[in-house]
Amino acid sequence: MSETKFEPKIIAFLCNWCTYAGADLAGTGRKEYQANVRIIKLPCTGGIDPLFLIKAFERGADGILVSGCHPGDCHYNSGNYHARRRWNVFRPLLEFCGINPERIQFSWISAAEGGKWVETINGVVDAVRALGPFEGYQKLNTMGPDISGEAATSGETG
Amino acid sequence: MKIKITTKELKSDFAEEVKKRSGIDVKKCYQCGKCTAGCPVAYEMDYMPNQIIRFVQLGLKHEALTSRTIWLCASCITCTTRCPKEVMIAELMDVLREMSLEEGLANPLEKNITTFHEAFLNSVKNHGRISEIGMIQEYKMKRPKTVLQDLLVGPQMLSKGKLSFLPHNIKGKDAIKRIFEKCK
Amino acid sequence: MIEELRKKAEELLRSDTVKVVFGYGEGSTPERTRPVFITKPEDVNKLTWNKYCVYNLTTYLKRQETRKLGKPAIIVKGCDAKTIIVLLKECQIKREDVYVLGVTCDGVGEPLATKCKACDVNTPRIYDDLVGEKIENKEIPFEERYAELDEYEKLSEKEKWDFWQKQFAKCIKCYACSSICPLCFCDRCIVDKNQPQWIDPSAHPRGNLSWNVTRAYHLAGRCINCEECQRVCPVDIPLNLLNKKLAKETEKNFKYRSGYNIDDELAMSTYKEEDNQDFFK
Amino acid sequence: MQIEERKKIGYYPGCAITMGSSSEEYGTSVLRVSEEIGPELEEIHDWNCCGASSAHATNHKLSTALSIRNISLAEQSGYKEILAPCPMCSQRLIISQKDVADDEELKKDVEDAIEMPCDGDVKIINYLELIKNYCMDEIAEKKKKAPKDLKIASYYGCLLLRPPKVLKFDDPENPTSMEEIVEATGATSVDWELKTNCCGGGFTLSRTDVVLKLTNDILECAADAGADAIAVACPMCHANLDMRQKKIGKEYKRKYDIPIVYISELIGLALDLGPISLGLNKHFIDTKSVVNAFA
Amino acid sequence: MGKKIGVFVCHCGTNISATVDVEKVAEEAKKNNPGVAYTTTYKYMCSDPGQKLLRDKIKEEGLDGVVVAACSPKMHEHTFRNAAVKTGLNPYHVEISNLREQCSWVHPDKPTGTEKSIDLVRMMTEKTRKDRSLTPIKVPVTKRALVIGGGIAGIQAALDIADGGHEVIMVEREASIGGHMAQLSETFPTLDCSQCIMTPKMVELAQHDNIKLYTWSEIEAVDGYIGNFDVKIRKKARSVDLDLCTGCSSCWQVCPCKKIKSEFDMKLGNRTAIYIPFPQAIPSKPVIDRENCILFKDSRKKNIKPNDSKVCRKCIDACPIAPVKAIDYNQEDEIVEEKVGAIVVATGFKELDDTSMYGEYGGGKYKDVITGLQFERLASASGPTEGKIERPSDGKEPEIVVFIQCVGSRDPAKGCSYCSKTCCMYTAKHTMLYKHKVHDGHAFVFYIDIRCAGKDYEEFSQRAIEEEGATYLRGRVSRIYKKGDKLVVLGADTLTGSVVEIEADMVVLASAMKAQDDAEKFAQKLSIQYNKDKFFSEMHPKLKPVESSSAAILLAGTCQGPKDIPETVAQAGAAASKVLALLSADELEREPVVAKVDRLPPPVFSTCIGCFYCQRVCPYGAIEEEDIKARDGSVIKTVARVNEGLCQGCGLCAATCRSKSVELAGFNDEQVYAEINSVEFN
Repeated sequence: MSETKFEPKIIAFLCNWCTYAGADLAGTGRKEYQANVRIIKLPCTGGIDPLFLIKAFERGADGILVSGCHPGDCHYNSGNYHARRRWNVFRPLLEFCGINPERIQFSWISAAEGGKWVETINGVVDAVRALGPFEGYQKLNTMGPDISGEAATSGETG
Repeated sequence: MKIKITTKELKSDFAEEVKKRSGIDVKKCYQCGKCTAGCPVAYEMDYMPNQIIRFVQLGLKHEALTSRTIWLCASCITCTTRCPKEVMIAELMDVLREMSLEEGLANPLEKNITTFHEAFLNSVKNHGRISEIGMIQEYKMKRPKTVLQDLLVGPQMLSKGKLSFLPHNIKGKDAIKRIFEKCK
Repeated sequence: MIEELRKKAEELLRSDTVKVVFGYGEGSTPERTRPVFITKPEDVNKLTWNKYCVYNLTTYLKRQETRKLGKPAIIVKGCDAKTIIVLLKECQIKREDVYVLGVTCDGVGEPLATKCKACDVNTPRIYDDLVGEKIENKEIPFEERYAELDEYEKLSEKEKWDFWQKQFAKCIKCYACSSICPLCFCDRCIVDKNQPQWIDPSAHPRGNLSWNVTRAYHLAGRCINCEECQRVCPVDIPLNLLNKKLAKETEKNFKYRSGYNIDDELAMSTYKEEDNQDFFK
Repeated sequence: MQIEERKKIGYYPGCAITMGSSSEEYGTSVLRVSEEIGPELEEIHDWNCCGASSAHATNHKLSTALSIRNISLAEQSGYKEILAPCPMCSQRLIISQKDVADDEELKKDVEDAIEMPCDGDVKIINYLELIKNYCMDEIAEKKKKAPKDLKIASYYGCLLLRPPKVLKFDDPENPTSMEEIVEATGATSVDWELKTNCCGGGFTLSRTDVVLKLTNDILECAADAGADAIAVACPMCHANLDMRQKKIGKEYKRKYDIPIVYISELIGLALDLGPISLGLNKHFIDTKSVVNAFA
Repeated sequence: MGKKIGVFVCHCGTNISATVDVEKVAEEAKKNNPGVAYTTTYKYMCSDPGQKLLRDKIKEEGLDGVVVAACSPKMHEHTFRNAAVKTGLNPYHVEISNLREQCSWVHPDKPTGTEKSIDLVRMMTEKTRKDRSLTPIKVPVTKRALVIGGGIAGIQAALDIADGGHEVIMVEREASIGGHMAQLSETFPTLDCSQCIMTPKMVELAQHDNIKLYTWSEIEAVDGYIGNFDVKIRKKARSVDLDLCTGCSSCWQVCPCKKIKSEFDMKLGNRTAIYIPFPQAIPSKPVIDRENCILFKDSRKKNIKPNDSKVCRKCIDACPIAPVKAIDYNQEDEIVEEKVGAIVVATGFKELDDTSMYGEYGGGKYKDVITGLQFERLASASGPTEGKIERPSDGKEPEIVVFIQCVGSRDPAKGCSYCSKTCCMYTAKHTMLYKHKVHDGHAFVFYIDIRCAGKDYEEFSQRAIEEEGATYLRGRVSRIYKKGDKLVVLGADTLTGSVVEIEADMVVLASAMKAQDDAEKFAQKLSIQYNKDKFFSEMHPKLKPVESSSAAILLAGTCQGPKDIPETVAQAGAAASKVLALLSADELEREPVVAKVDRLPPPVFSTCIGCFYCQRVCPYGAIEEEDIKARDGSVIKTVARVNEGLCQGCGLCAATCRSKSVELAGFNDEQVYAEINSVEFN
């Protein structure tokens, strides 16, 4: 990551039917947005295991977006409802551990909402840019237990 | 401008009147504006040519007959030539001018033009042909403001023998007079 | 009460209703107890009951070696009994394959264990037979039950982060927490899955965060707050704070309390159309 | 073509190009040229003004009657064709002829007004038509001089071409007949854009401002196209472009010195007829450059 | 040993290459990535030579994994996978990097776009490395089709499918089929009578051996998947036994409730409580409107069984059928189940009811401000006025009628930005019908644009102006207010730049075509996508205009967007042909994107510990319990198993499984992990 200007790294987990198609629509509409996002397509947000998000942070993401069909519109009827439950507990857990909830956002974006995709992704990028790099997580060393508790002080918070 | 349409207003159908006189059916016009686009004088007009047609379509007689546009039309017939719906716009202007005069609605701002026409026709009426000097004299007398125009051109023409003082009178002078009478 | 326990145990073994009784036995010192597995009626005197019976015997329901002993009768406090409900819901035991010997309890541990501070299950909510004076279970308000969390929730983002980093940094990945947990019954824990290796097994801050967060999440809507994980943690990570936080969220968002009602749908296997979604854009 | 085959054609000069009128040189040159290469023209007896725009702009019946009178006179003299070199006249005559043909009532009124019948099918032709129909071979035969690179912009204006459905002469948007004649004289014709634009015609006195603007556009375009001179076949166009050229230059800050020559004059020069006899001395803008080109 | 992966970067003409340095992307894909054995770029990968290139290279270079960096996988994933199959490579080793829709088209800055592209390609390369061969799942086909909606679209589709030799179930929620077309008087641009061309089709449908018709019925639920749908249909209580009833009309002639506003006549006419919607109704057998029937009102009040109410029994008494009357007051809703292999959705549109939003036009306050459909009923010979143009308020023949176009269309402020497409034409038609019936009447039309894109359409609307003398005014109407018995219409004519005030006798609003009120709920029942206006979305705006987002569910008519009759019929025919194609096969292939629970050698057998969370979350009941038994037959453990036939591949189970013992083919753990792990953010 260049020291010159901080460009947030966003990983987005999208469902194939709604938001991914919405992002495509933004494309066909030539709607410009910030290029900081990397999209991972899954059939349904219901198929997103929180481990994916943890991995994304470990991998160096500064922010994460999870987006799928509006309630009721799930191609698989209830996938997004189950997902919603998951995030209802996972998000507070991360927050409790000192991870800024702005770094992990959720939205409903339908296949027809190219505009909303652009708004949302720009919103996430801007929010995370304001927070700065997720050094707290990125600086967690992989050198083994740090008895002195260095990790604590070294970890600027996200 | 405000157009008021009630059952009464609808009785007098301007468009019909125009059609009777000239055979021109303004209903055909779909207001594409090509006539205006190609009109060399449009820039000087108070209403665009297509608007004049619009007036007729909507029965706005007064607006049409008092416009300066009808007088500014140079009868170059570019409009008619290019009209996709074959509306004879230039010819329509003739009818409107005619009606405008009949109803005494000719726009005073274009008096130069109407006076010129008068002067021109008077000359024809009197001699059967145009006596340019006579016509110009009459015109300038009636439109004093224009006296100074072409001060140089006149004499030059004379010097080149392009203006003769004696009018060309034709033998059938009286026949012409009668034509004017009958065509009042 | 101890006598009553021993009597019941003896009956059960004699009548061959069960093949083994999971219970508490005298420890090396008075303030210690140890789990005992009584298979012969004549051994029932090894059973004891006192305020040092802190731990949750239900964890032995998942262990192969103890399973081998055949149908058990298991002595459960109100808190432990909640595990039984979850295990039943999660198809880990069949009701008829376990005899629940409930004991009423007004608190264990010296000093009193935190889990007892806001106890509303002095009398187990499920049992085949109850030993001890029936105690009317109190109604304890939501806030009070999770009061323990308040001071931590109040912390600033950075303070939270620093606090937990300090805690997780200590983790040596001994997995005592999961092996003791009666609800961590997977044959293969996710940390042991190496294709792909979602969680780094070696004990370093990054791996530790992933592990501890995942462990807690996997207990979301399931943990019944027996606090065994925290008790056995050799480096004293307050693991139960995480569990409790999740319990709080599940209750707040889904009106669900794990282990309280056998008829409730498991929180994380169902949904309601009106579930909270304030944080969705 | 043989002399004896030549037929007489009724000649309708109209007011503007008769001797002692503003555009007499047009008339002069037309007659001079036809003396050389025919066909024989015979002035219609006692013709009258067609009424021009002033009549049709204000009184349809009058304008028709005035025009038709001339046609009837021609009929009576037994002409099958009338040449009206002035496009205003030819246009008025043709339109009037059509109007009475289409409108029985109008026909009656007109006949009543002019006290003559009008039913013949005299054909009215403009000057370009005359040349193209009768004189191209002659020009080729009798051409004496070819100008060395004399670039001519052929300017038609309105009345020769419009309304096309009535006049039925050449392509209204991209006419070529005048160019063909220009080429026949040995001059080269330049390709330019405004050859069918309006010069303001009848407004020359009443709305000089308009005329100045329109003519400036035309001169500018021709000049930019590299024309040495502009050929015309219409007295009004000529008047507006020639007499007002200096004024236009002043008005629009551009110095023009473009001779405006009648197509008939060009032909004349090619036939080596004397410039004076063609009225080339009567122009406001000196025509020397053109004359010399033929030297 | 790692895979040999080929990366093919498409220029897409200049769609991609204009803002992405494709050459750089290609070479970066190779850089420090031993797995990538071959990279190239090509102008149009989807073109025939493009696909040939792909096939040739797979063979020449012996590639066993392919990444095509091109447009969205939704466009050409299929294309490229098919190309791969021809070389013998399993199609599921082909992945698409979305460089167009999600990069070149949205990031105009070339360096940025290029960097992102490099990342996107790497992500897919890594995923591909983990791709496994999958074989499509064969599923049987139920050779019957369901057509939802009995308007012209549904009727056409049903007839075409039935004529193709397959059984068709048609479900219509009204008492008769016919839909909106049956309400129209004449149709543009030919002015032939709607009834005359509609009724024969309705009869044909009713008599068709292959068509089973459910009227007064609604779709309750749709389960299953391509080739195998289970449909629950609610037959609403009609109170009339269709088998017994002969439609003799005795009942509705005696019905005392005669003042009920007829829906078919757009509330301009009346009907009885037991009624058939219109004379040519199919079936021409009545239904009892339980809301308005006094007997049912009474039974509700007294809260007794309808049949026990005694207030009015006129209809049943009049019913000549014996011994059992054809009328049954106690009839109740009935749920029937049907199995079908494909579904045509033809649920049509709803005319905007102006009352809701156009206060400035009276918002329904003025009797003589009517909608387009109401005018159709006025003009229709079978209508409440037998085709006489009379204004609703006082039956007076209107001398001046003002038609207002784009009411509810092209009006974003009123939440309706689209063009309803048919109004220009039907308004022109209305002016003609009016002038034909009221010769000295005057028709004024306020319009923004006149849109007549269709065969003979422009000529038609010009005819309205030139021959029928309708006066068109270019501008919207701002306000209508009452003045005596006149309606003063305040509009504009932008061509003259003037305000226009017309004292009209009647105003006709060309009201928009909107989606049905329950379109959203309905779409959710079928799990198909819909757009912001609640019109159902086609799979691809150009290349798949009749396919919905769900396999074997097709769209016909105005439920997909505003359309006129010819267009609707054409689309219905297209939908039918798709259905026929589907039903022509005995077996269909389904994407093998399904979940799988792991199986291991003893003593583990499977890492699944049978907590069955997966079973609880599965929307399709695709998870079964399997006992793993020892030789002696004793159960060692009970674990989960996925029924591939039922699994739709959402991955819910996989995400719910704590031990990750369930995986979703095509999106398995390693693939997703590889994708996440390969994100580098250059």
